[in-house]
Amino acid sequence: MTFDPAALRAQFPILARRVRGQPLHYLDSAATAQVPLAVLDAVRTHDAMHRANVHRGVHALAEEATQAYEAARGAVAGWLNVAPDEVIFTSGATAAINLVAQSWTRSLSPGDEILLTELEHHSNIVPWQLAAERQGLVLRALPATAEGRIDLAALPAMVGARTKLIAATHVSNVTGAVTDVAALVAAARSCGAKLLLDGSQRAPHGPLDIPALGADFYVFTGHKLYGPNGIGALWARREILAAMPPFLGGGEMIRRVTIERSTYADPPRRFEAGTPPIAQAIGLGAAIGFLSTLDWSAVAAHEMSLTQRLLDGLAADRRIRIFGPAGLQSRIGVVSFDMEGAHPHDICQILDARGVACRGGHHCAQPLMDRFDLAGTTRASIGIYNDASDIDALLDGLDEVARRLCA
Amino acid sequence: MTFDPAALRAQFPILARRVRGQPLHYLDSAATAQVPLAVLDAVRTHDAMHRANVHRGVHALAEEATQAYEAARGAVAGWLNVAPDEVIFTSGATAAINLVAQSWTRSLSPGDEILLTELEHHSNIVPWQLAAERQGLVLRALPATAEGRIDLAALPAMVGARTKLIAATHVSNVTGAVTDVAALVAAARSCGAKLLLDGSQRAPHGPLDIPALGADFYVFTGHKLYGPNGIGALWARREILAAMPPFLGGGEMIRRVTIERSTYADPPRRFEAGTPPIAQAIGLGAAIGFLSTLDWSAVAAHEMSLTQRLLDGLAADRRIRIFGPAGLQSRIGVVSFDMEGAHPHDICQILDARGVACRGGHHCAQPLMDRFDLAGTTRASIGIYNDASDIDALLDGLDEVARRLCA
Amino acid sequence: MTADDLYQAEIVARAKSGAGDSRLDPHDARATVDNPLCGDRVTLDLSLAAGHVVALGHRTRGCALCQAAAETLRRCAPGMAPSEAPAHREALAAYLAGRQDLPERLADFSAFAPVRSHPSRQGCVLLPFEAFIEAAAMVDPDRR
Amino acid sequence: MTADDLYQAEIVARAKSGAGDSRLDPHDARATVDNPLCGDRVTLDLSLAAGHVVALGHRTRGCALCQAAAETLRRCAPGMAPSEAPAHREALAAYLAGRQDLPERLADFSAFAPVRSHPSRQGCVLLPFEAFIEAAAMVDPDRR
Ligand SMILES: Cc1ncc(COP(=O)(O)O)c(C=O)c1O
Ligand SMILES: Cc1ncc(COP(=O)(O)O)c(C=O)c1O
Repeated sequence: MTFDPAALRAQFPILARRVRGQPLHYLDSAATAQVPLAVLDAVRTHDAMHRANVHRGVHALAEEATQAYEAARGAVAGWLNVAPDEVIFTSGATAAINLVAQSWTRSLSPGDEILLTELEHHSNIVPWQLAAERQGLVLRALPATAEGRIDLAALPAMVGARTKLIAATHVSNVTGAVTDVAALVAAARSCGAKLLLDGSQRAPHGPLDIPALGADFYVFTGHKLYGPNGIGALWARREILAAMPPFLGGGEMIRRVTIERSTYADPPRRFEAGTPPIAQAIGLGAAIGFLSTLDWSAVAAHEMSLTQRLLDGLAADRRIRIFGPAGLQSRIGVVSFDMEGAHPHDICQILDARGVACRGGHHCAQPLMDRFDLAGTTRASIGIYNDASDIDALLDGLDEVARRLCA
Repeated sequence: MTFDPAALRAQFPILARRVRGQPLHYLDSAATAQVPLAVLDAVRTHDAMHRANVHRGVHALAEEATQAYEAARGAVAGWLNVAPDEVIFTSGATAAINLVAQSWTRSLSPGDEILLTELEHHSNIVPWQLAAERQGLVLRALPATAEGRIDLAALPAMVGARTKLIAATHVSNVTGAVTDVAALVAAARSCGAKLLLDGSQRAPHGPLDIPALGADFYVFTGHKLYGPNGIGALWARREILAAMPPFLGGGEMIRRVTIERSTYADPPRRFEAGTPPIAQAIGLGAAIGFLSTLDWSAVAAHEMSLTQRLLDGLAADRRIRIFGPAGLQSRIGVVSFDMEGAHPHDICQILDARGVACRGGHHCAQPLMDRFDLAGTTRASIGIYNDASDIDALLDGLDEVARRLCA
Repeated sequence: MTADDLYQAEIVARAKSGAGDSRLDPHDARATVDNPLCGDRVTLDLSLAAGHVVALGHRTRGCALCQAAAETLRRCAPGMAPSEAPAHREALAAYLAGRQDLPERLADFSAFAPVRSHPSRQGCVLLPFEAFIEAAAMVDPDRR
Repeated sequence: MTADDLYQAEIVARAKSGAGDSRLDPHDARATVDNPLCGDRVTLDLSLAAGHVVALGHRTRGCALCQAAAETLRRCAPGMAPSEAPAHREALAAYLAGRQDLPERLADFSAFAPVRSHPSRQGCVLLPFEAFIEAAAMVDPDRR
C-alpha cells in the first residue's frame, strides 16, 4: 500500500501530453477518468494474445479468456466486498440502472412509488420514467438543499407504504456531496422499500463495503474507475437477482431455447445476454488491481487537500459562486461553480487554451440545474493523479476568463 | 486494394502464438475474430492519448474523442453504404436486436406476427420472445431445409396480413448458408412487413450495400468483424428510427429532463443512452479501415478455396456428416459437422491439444440443433487470415479423434 | 486555434449586445429552442412585411458564441424571406465545417472563422438559426 | 495437460460403458438435467432401500467426460444417502478446482485428475451429480 503522487502520474501516459501547446491539466475525471498503463496493457495483451469468446469454448484461448473474465468479476466483487456471483457486468452504469428499472420493476403494481432525488444524473431518472410509463408507477423526488445535498428533512413526508424503491446517487456528480446512506437505509427499511445507490462517482474514491452500507442494489461504471469504456457493473443481493426476470434476451443468458419458449440461466448469467465486453471487463479488473495497491487514506488526504486549495481559490473571487458543500465534510473533489458574466462553455474554452480540461454544462443533471435556476455550471473534478499545479492552472485560467469576458 | 495472405497474417499478433506447445490454428472466427495491429493500436492510442467523454466537452481531448467517435460512425456507414445518422452504436448484435425488439414493437398490436427462422441465433429469438410476451405478439418460424438453409418454400404459407416483421439471419452461424435476401424482401413487401437482417456472420465477409439489399433493419457485432468486443451497430431507415420510442434511458439520449417528464434527442443519439463504448467504436472504425484496404474478391476466393479444401477433407471421412450446404454455392466458410461416436466437446478438446481452435456445442442455435436432433455440432470457421495449414491441421486432428474415440 | 482567436474583441462585443433582450412586441412569429447538449436557449421573434423579415429580436441565454451569433443574425436578418431560413442555416453550417465560403448575406459571420476549428462549439453558433427556422416556418406563406 | 491426459484409456473405457442405457425400471426417483452451455443431458434413476441408494442408472447424451463421470457415479453411488448428494457434488467440485483431495467414497474419480487443468470441462464431470441431487431431493426423507 503506497501513494506517491509523482510516481503515480507516470503511470498515466496521457498526462505527459501537451494540448494546445500546454501541459495537460486534466480536471474532468468525473466525466471520464484516465487509464493507467496497467489497464492499457491488460486490454492489449488480452486482445493480442488471449482473445476468444467466453464460456462455451474448450480451446485454450477460450479457457484463458473465460478465466480472465471471471477473475475480473472477482476483482469487482473484491472492490465492493460482495460475492462474485452477485456481480453482473453491463456496458456501464446507465445499462445497469436500465436493467433494474426494466426487470426488477416488473413485480410492482400501478401506483407503487419510486423515490428519486433532485441530484440524480439523467441515467438515474430517465430509466425510471420509462418504467413508470409502462407500469403505471409514480415517481417522486427528494429535493436538494441550497448546499447541493439531498434534503433528508423531506424524507419522512416522501416515503410511505407505496414506496418500493429509493434510487439515489451515492455521490453527486455536480456538487460532490456524499450522500448520508444510513438515513436512506433507515427510510427504506421503515417502509419495506429497496435502496439502489448509483455509485458511479463514489467507486473511484476507494474500496467499498456494500454489505456494511446496507444497499440492495449498487451500480457503477468502469470508465470513471480508471478502467475502459463500455463496461460497468450491477450488484444486487442474491435473492433479489434470483427473483428478477431477464432484461435483454440472447446468447449466454439461456438454459434452453425453443421457438415457442425459453428458460433462463441463473444470475449473473441471466443478465449478461450476448457476448459480453470481455476485454473491457478484464481492463476493469486490471484497474481495480492497480487501485488496490494504493493507500486510500493517503489518496483521500491528497484529494481533499487539492479540493481545499480549489475551494479556497474559488472563494477568493467574488464573481464566483460554488454549488455544493463549501467545506470538506462529506464531499469529494467534484466542484461546480458559476462565474458572473461568463458562460460555462466560454470558461471551459478559455481554460482549454491553457491546457486545463474542465467541463461546462448541465452535467446530465437538468433537474438540479433547474433547482438552482441555471443552464449549467463549470465543474472541476479531481482524480488520484492531480496535483497542485492543476488547481493553480485552473485558478490562473479563471483570472483570464474574468479579464476577457467579465470586464 | 491488395490481398497477400502471408503479409496479412503478420498483422495479427495472436497468430504467432503457440498454444499447448503447438502453432495456433484459429478456426473459431465465427465466435470471435482476431484483431489486427491497426485495431490494437487505435484502441490503445485513443485510451492513452485522446481519452475523454464525448459530445458535451469543449476541451481538446473531448473534441478529439468526439471527432474520432463520429468518424467511426462514418466508417460503419461506409461499410454498409448507408448514411451515418442512420447508424446507432450498441454494445453488440444482441443489444441491437433487443433495441428493435423493445422499441420498434411498441407500435404493434396483440396478435401481430413476427416471422423468425429455425436457423436463428438465440440473440435473434429470445428478444422477440420477451417482446411477444409483453405485447401479445405471435412468433412463427420458417423451417430449415435438410441442407441447413431457410426453407423458402414455406414462405407463402407463413406470411400474411398480420405479419409485421421478418427477422432472419443473413448468414447462418451454424451452417454457413447465405440467405436469399431477395426472397425475404419480396415476402415482406407482399404483406407490408419490415425485414430485419442479422448480419453478424455476413459483415466479416466484405462490404455491404444495404440499400440494394432492401432490408429495413440491419445489425452486426464488432468482435466478429475483426474489431473490439463490446461494440456493435444497428442500422435502420431514417423514418423508422425517427418513429421509434427510446429503449434505454440516460445521459446523451435526452433533449430536456425534468423529474416529471423527459423529451428525447433525435436518432441516432436517442438510442445511445449513457457514455457509449467510445474506444470500442474507434477500434471498430479502425477494423473497417483495415478491411477496406483488402481486395474482397481475392479474399472471397481465398476463403472459398479453404472452404472447399475443408469440405473435401470432411467428405472423405465416412464417419463425418456435414450440416450445411455441401458445395460453395451461397455459403461462407462456416462449416458444422458431426462425427459418429465422438462428441463435439471431445473433438474440440483433442484438436486443442494440437493447437487447433474449433467450437463444439449448440452455437446458440438450439432450435436448429433440435431440427437436426443433435445436442451440438463441431464447427470450424474461416477468417481472412486462415491458410491451408489450418485446414490440414484440423483434418489431421480429426484422424486422431477417430483413432482415439471411435475405435 | 486558441481561445484568443475565438474570443476576439469583436465577438465579445457582439456577445455583450446579444446578452440583452431585444425581443419584439408585437411580433409575427416567436420560437424558442434549446440546445440539448448544454441547455442554452434562444427565444427569437420575427416581424414581417411584404413577406420579408423587417426585424428580428431575441433573448438568448447562452454562451458568448451563441449570444454573438444571435446578435449577428439580428443584424443580417432584415430582408430575408422566411422560406430561406433553412438555406441560410445550411450555408453557415457548411462555412463552419470548412466546406464553403460565406454567402454575401451572411458576410458578418466571418468573425466566427475561428469556430471552424472547434466542432464542439459550432452548435452554439447555429442555435439562433434553429430558432429562426422554427419561427420562419410559422409565417412562411408556402407552408400555410 | 494435453488431451492425451484427458482421454486416457480408462476414461475412454468408462465413457463407452457410460454411453449405454442403464436406466432403472422401476425406479424410486428420476431426474433429467441439461447443461445449458452445451446441451448435454443426463437422465438419472435411483433405487433406494432403507434410505440408501441401492442402484443408480442413467442415460447420458453427452461428451466422453460426462459419460465417464455418469458411469463412475453409477459405480460409487450404492450406499450413499440421498441427503448426501449435494455434499458429494461439492467434494468433487472442490477436487476438480484443486482445492482438496477426493473423499474415500469418490476415490474412483481420481481418473479425472487431468480435468483439474481444464476448467471449461469441469461442468461435464459435474453434470451427473446435478441430476443425482435432483433425483435424491425427490426421495430425501428429510425433504418430505
Ligand atoms: C448470427 C449471430 N447473431 C447474433 C450473434 C450475437 O452477437 P453478440 O454476441 O456479439 O451480441 C452472433 C454471435 O454470437 C451470431 O453468430
Ligand atoms: C452519478 C452518475 N451516474 C451515472 C452515470 C452514467 O454512467 P455511464 O454514462 O458510464 O453509463 C454518470 C456518468 O456519466 C454519473 O456521474
